[in-house]
Amino acid sequence: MHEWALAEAVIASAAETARQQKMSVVEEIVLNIGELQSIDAEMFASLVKNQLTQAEPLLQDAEVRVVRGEAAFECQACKKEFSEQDAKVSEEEREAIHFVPEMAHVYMRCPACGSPDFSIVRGRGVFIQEITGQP
Amino acid sequence: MHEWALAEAVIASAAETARQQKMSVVEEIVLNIGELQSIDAEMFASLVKNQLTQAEPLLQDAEVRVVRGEAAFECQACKKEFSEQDAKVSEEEREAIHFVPEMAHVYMRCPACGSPDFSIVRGRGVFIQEITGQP
Amino acid sequence: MIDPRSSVIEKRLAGVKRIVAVTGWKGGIGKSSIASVLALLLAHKGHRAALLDLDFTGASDHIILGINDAHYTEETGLNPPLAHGITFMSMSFFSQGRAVPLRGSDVSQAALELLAVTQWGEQDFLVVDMPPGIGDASLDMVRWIKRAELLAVTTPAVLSVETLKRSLALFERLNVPLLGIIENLSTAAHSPFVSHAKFLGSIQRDPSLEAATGHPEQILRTRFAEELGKVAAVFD
Amino acid sequence: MIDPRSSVIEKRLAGVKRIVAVTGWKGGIGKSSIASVLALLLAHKGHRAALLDLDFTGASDHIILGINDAHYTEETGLNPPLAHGITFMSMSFFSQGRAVPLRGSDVSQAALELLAVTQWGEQDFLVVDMPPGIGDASLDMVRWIKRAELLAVTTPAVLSVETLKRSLALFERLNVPLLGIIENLSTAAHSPFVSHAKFLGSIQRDPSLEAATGHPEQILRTRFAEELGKVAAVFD
Ligand SMILES: Nc1ncnc2c1ncn2[C@@H]1O[C@H](COP(=O)(O)OP(=O)(O)O)[C@@H](O)[C@H]1O
Ligand SMILES: Nc1ncnc2c1ncn2[C@@H]1O[C@H](COP(=O)(O)OP(=O)(O)O)[C@@H](O)[C@H]1O
Ligand SMILES: [Mg+2]
Ligand SMILES: [Mg+2]
Ligand SMILES: [Mg+2]
Ligand SMILES: [Mg+2]
Ligand code: NI
Ligand code: NI
Ligand SMILES: [Zn+2]
Ligand SMILES: [Zn+2]
Repeated sequence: MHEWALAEAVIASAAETARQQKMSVVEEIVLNIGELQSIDAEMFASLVKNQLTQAEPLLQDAEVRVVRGEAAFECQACKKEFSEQDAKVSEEEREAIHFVPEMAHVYMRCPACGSPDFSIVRGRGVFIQEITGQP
Repeated sequence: MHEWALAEAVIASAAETARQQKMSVVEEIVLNIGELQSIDAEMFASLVKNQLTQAEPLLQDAEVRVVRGEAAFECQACKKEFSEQDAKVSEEEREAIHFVPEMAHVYMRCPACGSPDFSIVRGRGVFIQEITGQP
Repeated sequence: MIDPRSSVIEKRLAGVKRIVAVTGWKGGIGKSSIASVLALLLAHKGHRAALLDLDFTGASDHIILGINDAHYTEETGLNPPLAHGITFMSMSFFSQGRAVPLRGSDVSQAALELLAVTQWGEQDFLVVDMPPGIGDASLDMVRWIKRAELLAVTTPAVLSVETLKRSLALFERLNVPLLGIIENLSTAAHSPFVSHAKFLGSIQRDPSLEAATGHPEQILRTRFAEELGKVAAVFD
Repeated sequence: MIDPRSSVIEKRLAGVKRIVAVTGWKGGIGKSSIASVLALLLAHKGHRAALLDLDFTGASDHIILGINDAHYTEETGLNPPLAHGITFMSMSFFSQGRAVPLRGSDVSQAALELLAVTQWGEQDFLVVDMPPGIGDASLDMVRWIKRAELLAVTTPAVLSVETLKRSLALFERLNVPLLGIIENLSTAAHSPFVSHAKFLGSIQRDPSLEAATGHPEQILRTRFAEELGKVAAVFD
């Protein structure tokens, strides 16, 4: 559950953003959870909710909604686009990618040309997709 | 006039693209000339036109149009966005940037925080903005 | 889409009293050896010492210190293992001895991830081992680890001296504080930096260091460690 | 928006017979010294030799070869100057002795620009001096300079050997041909690569190299050049 640390980042970042946007109360936080990092979306949402109860008043009553982001890769060598399904990684390798998604470059290869030189176009990890609230 | 080499790249790339898009004749090539590199747009267009006359039939009769791209930078350290006008560079420095626009990181600084760690958001150098033709 | 990770970095480092970035911007001048052995010496003196190997594509601190079996644990983040008294984090934990081919933008992403999830706890020192060059990791350090102080390494060789000169000028303009300069692989002909106001001391070429690689107890008995220990007096 | 530059790289290199990328992926093992002096030796033997310093943030070939006054000219592209018989291109021509702080993505852009506009002409050899690590420049080389052959440098030190091992495995999978392996800074205790099928030879630590830095005529009289010359017989 190292996800706790990322949930804490979400809270800190949401509070920062809400203050920048001069909200007095945050109503909803929509999270985008990238597939590559294999984070359980339900579990992550509840981690964020738990931390919210102890957060400042600004955030305390926010709903947390989760959208899953499919992972997509593009090879810089041959321009092939590919998805997670195209990559075969073992359990242990998946764990490394869980902690540091860039380890994909160590364990995954472009299915067309074998290069590790692809970019992670989408679905890397945890993002805040949207914050809504009242001024 | 090292621009000749870039004009040659434009021709090669336009031919490649036209073939990929299965055009039999190219009617117009729109170039985007980024301000940072200080390339004279008229001059560059005529360099491209001159090379077109010797190019393959596919390209020979294409019109060349030029759009100037304003340069824009964003500081990675403090997030400030700034433009070329904000930067003071000498003639000699400008020449280095003319040949290798990334030399901007050697000679320019974020006007807000002094960092060389900005990204060149737009207006770096020569791009093909559009190619139109007949199938 | 907002990336939340940078918002939590300061909090992760809140329990760390001093952050020392070992650099010199040239390769092969002893940055990793000095960073690793400095952490070892600080731990031996009774300080709480942590070490972060930020040279992701050329990680070597785990080899120098012989950290093979230690492993992070997962709790409210990643807890770096305590190895030979040092709280240690490195990309080597995740790469299983394979090459780590990362473009600079991936280095940034991976660094941000580690900084966001690593729970360093209370530390007197966090020593950061920097890669050569002025690339993504160097620039990210200035951006994210604002409290870092530079411990600059040079050798007497012209190539190292030239690199240090041009780089120090840049980092001074960026207001990154210079803690001091160490001359490593010293010879009779010293580098001009021995007369620099921030010069801390010299370390000779020590042929016994190579055989001690991977064996911390043995490293501590080398002349390298002895000489570095004198330089490290600056931390007492 | 289409970036036209990569379409012309092959044409720019069309007059070059062989492209040799000097690497080893570790810093400070002598890559730049070997690349620079190899170009010098090839030129001296009557080959048409070119040298490209691709270590943009740590350029050093111009210091090794003492190339201060030479300057490119602008014609139908950039014509690299001929310095000491070598057709030479480096970021140092553009940076006026200042630090070059580039993120990896900028390194890629700058490399692409140089490759698109440099008119190498007819050359028997283009020696490419690579930066340490497996970052943008290494990966771009595989992508853009498809004909490059690797000349891998190692030292007997564990850290260098480990780096070479993991990196060679990766580049073999990428089908980049390995021209050979050179052991530099050799000691009595050799690296395991001396028994590798592609091993080309050893170069001792030569204390006279430092004083010769910047003076090509003097470099050619060093033991370093003599030993590298024997290795370079592979090019005859
Ligand atoms: N004072 C020294 N005496 C002997 N060998 C040294 C000394 N300092 C460093 N080395 C050796 O030099 C090589 C490069 O050192 P390293 O710490 O990896 O440098 P960097 O991190 O700057 O690339 C290693 O093999 C290391 O063991
Ligand atoms: N065989 C050798 N004998 C003595 N000094 C050497 C030898 N090879 C390299 N050097 C020195 O070692 C340092 C690092 O060499 P360099 O060519 O810059 O390595 P790299 O390009 O791999 O970082 C330089 O000061 C160089 O003069
Ligand atoms: Mg990537
Ligand atoms: Mg940039
Ligand atoms: Mg190192
Ligand atoms: Mg070098
Ligand atoms: Ni987890
Ligand atoms: Ni020009
Ligand atoms: Zn591919
Ligand atoms: Zn700024």
